[in-house]
Amino acid sequence: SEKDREFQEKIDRGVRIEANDWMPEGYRKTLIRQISQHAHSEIVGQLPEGNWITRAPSLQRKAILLAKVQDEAGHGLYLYCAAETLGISRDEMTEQLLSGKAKYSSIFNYPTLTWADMGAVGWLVDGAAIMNQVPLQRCSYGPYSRAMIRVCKEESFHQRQGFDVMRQLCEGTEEQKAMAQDALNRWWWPSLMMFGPSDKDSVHSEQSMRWGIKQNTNDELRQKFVDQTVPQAEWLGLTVPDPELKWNEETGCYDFGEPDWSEFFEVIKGNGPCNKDRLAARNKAWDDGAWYRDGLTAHADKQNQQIAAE
Amino acid sequence: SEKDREFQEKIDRGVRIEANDWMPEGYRKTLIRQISQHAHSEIVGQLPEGNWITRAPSLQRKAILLAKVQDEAGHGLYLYCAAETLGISRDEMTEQLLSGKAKYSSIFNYPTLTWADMGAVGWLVDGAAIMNQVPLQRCSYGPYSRAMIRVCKEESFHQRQGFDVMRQLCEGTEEQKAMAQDALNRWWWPSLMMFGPSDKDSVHSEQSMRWGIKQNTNDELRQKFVDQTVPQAEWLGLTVPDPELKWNEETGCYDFGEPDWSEFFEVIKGNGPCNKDRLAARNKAWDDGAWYRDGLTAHADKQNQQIAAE
Amino acid sequence: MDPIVTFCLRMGDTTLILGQQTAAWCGHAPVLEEDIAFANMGLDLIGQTQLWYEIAAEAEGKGRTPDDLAFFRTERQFLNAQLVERPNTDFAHALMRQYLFDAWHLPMQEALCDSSHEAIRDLAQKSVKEVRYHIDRSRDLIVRLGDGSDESRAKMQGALDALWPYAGDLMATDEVEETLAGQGVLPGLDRVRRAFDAETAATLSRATLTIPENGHARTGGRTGIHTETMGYILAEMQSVPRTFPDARW
Amino acid sequence: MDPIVTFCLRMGDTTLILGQQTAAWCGHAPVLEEDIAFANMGLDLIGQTQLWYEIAAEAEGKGRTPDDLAFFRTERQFLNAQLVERPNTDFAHALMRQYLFDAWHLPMQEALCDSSHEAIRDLAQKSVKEVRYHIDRSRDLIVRLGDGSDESRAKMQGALDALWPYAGDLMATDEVEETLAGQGVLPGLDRVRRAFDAETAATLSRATLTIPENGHARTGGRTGIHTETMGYILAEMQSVPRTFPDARW
Repeated sequence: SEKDREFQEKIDRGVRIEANDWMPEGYRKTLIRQISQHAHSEIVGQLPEGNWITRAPSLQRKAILLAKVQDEAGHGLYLYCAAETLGISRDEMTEQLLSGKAKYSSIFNYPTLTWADMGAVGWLVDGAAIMNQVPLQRCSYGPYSRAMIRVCKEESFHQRQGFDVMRQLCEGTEEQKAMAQDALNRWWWPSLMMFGPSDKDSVHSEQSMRWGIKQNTNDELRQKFVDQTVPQAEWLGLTVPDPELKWNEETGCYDFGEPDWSEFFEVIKGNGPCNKDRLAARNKAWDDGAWYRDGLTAHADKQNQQIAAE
Repeated sequence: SEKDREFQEKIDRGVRIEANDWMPEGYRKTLIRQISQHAHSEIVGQLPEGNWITRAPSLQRKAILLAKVQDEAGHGLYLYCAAETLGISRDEMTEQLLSGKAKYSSIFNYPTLTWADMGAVGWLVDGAAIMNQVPLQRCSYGPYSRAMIRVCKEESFHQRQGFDVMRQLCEGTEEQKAMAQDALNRWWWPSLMMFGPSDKDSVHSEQSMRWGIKQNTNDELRQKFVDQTVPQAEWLGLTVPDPELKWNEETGCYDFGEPDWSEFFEVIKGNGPCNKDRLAARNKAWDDGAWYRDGLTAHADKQNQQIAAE
Repeated sequence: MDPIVTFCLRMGDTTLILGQQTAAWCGHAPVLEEDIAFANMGLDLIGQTQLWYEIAAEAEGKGRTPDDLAFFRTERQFLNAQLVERPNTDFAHALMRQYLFDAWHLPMQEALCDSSHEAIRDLAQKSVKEVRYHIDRSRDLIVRLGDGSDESRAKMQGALDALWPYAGDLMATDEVEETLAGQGVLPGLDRVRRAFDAETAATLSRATLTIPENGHARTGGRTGIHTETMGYILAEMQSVPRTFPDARW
Repeated sequence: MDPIVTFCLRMGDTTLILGQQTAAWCGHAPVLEEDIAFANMGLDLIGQTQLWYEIAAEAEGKGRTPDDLAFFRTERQFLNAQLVERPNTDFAHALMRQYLFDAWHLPMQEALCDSSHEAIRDLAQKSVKEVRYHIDRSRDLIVRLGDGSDESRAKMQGALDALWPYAGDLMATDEVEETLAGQGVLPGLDRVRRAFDAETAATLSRATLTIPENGHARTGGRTGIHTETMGYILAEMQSVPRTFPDARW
């Protein structure tokens, strides 16, 4: 339609779309899906790292981890707000998460098994997330773009903290170094999968790129991540668990192996190591907290009635 | 009355009273109160020691402690059965415990704070319990007497195990020895209080002795406990935390200080360190288990209906 | 690592962690008889653990004691099946976890009664009676509570849904088991799985419970990959020896 | 022990254990805003702990670091008030525990702003703003949830009944506090108790909650006597450093 064409022209000229502007239903739906998934990922993402707050091995590390998990909750909050500008409520989104209808990043369905995972998650998972998120700062939808600018600033801080946990372990005892290597072994492939399947298998990519919601292909971002991370692993003295990994003089990039996509699709389907535990934890928090939310509502109602009566 | 006199003569001749024999209401009530309190003590007594099963520092100690707590539950079972012969049901007794109406031994309202408490509880608390219980093997009521014969055999085994935990600690590192001394310091006075207030302040003593339910005064038993325990403490190299403790050549017994009876009565009133936690734990177990008990009943009903229909 | 050591650790770690979880119910079970039964099962499991660790320690030959193995290894060194580390969410979970374990444990111990390894054979012959008693008890409860009230059925079905994916980890095998099977140390492994399938199909059907469709998806415990509950179990279990590493108890 | 060391450990242990308990709610609170608020309070409390431990370590002069104090002492050496170790039974308990703590913590920090001990005065002046923010938040929630629905009132009253007996342990004093009061290190201790009583009387009344009659019966934390929850908190908190005693993190 005419409106669609005008909309596309705006996008092409780099004009930001704002909440009250007209937009195609597909654009709105795509954004709601993507932003709410991203928000849910932040919420569920509290759990694997929250798992180590009470066991952080120094007061300083405990404080840093706590601040990080707090930031994640904060990101969830910005992102829910950004999604709400598109006409969906936080309660609706919460319901979709708790019922299992909405997705969140698959990476959070892996368990955090040792303290080194706090390093690996920060370094690799936040590293991959940033790779995905940096281009989203230029997303065509204004509220999302602005939320991402805040998010990215904090995420890159988190990634440096994660790397620092790894550095300390790698400079530590033999046991600590082994713990770091073990964490890299377990988190490497799931991190590569965070960019999604190869573009040829990706469902939404093409339209999203045309709409300025997506700026790079999954494979481009994955390559960039590998090229950035491998030298860091070398600096740490760790071995990336990929026998096919090799510097390619011609392309100026690393060649690397194919992740096990059957595992990826199993996790997406709900059969990852922690899918059930993650949803159970969020549902328990929500159900156990019903009295709290109802109590605050009851109090507010009383206050309103009193004001009305005066 | 004539019957009362005959009953008293039986007692005096040392004839055991059995469940179907005539007995005065006061005798029945006293026994129900005493046996059910004793049963409740075994049940609640699972908690302070149960608290260390998952943290026992060796496999052997873990097994011994687990066996001990299991024995306590078993004692609870015999004793509930003995009380049931007097015409009260286990459910009634359970209800009395859970509502706080029935008492149990005050000692179980003290917390177990270190592994050494597993030694001190076995050595002192079981030691005092045996002192109280050995005469009950000759109690005039047959079912109680027979239950106590079984109980006493196991308790003296527990006491030796507790002493062995202390011995190992006292032969161990400085920290272990300090842990043992600390446990003795905390458990000494509450153990002395287990014999109840001085006889002049004890409500039920006189009639119970006449009825052959009680054989010794509280003060006699307490003296016996002190005389037995002090040399054991010396053998261990530990100091009994009583500045007034002194060997008395004339009496051939130890003189010792007065326990803080105001603390005793506070604990009895429900203000001991763990009264609320103990009752809360038992109530939670009972409430959380309702579905289990109801489920078994429902299954039994189905089976009975099926049999009836055939 | 000598496959005998690995295998004995897989067995002993599994009985230890289940014993630990079982014992935590003492004083907190729905009826006094269950307090006693859970203590009793815990005792048997801890006893079996000591036997497995003795064989492991002996085969390893590094002078480690069973207590060293229990209290001074880290999570990634524990080789128990993930099933037994699943939390004591409620008593239905505890019963179902025990039943699924027993349904594997009995045919496993029966198979080991014919092991070519003397110490393992002795252990199995010694403990198989305990194990038979355990499954008789847990099978009976699964049936009565599954086919009980609506609430008890729902609870048992919920526990089955949660735990079934972990049951496969009990039967997971790799080159360790294959090597030992080849030596006759571990005879009749194929029969263990068939026995498990037959036992659970029959019992769960009598209990009017439905076996979930997603299968035995979760494995990894046998190579030291655990779930997030495991770290907390070890932190608690090992706390005293870790705090006083020079002490003897 | 130098009374300064004892006092700073009493303060730092109290903020550490509360911070630990508070932080455990991250990701598990009833609304996202509470996840954030509890993380934030936990952060402030951990930060204050570091400051208290620095003063304690310096006064002690044995070269121990704040991390040594947090991770390598045993339960009987921890001097926190018993209130803060009470369990995270539910969110009502967590809120009430926080409120009772805040109602003491604010007047305590205000008093310490006039301490004759420079480091303590600096600490108090630095953290009093955080503490004021905490009580504003927790007071508001106590009132809204106490005077909320029937269920929320019952939950808050239950939490108050359970926790009130432990509040006195915050204000328990012995010769340590008396010595420091005499030196002006700890000025206006009498005012702290009055402020606590006035704050709680006013707020709990607005919240339509009833203060239990049995008073502040439970004390002992300040001399290392704890409740049975404490051992589990420490086992978890100290597990990694205890497992790898030679490591730096």
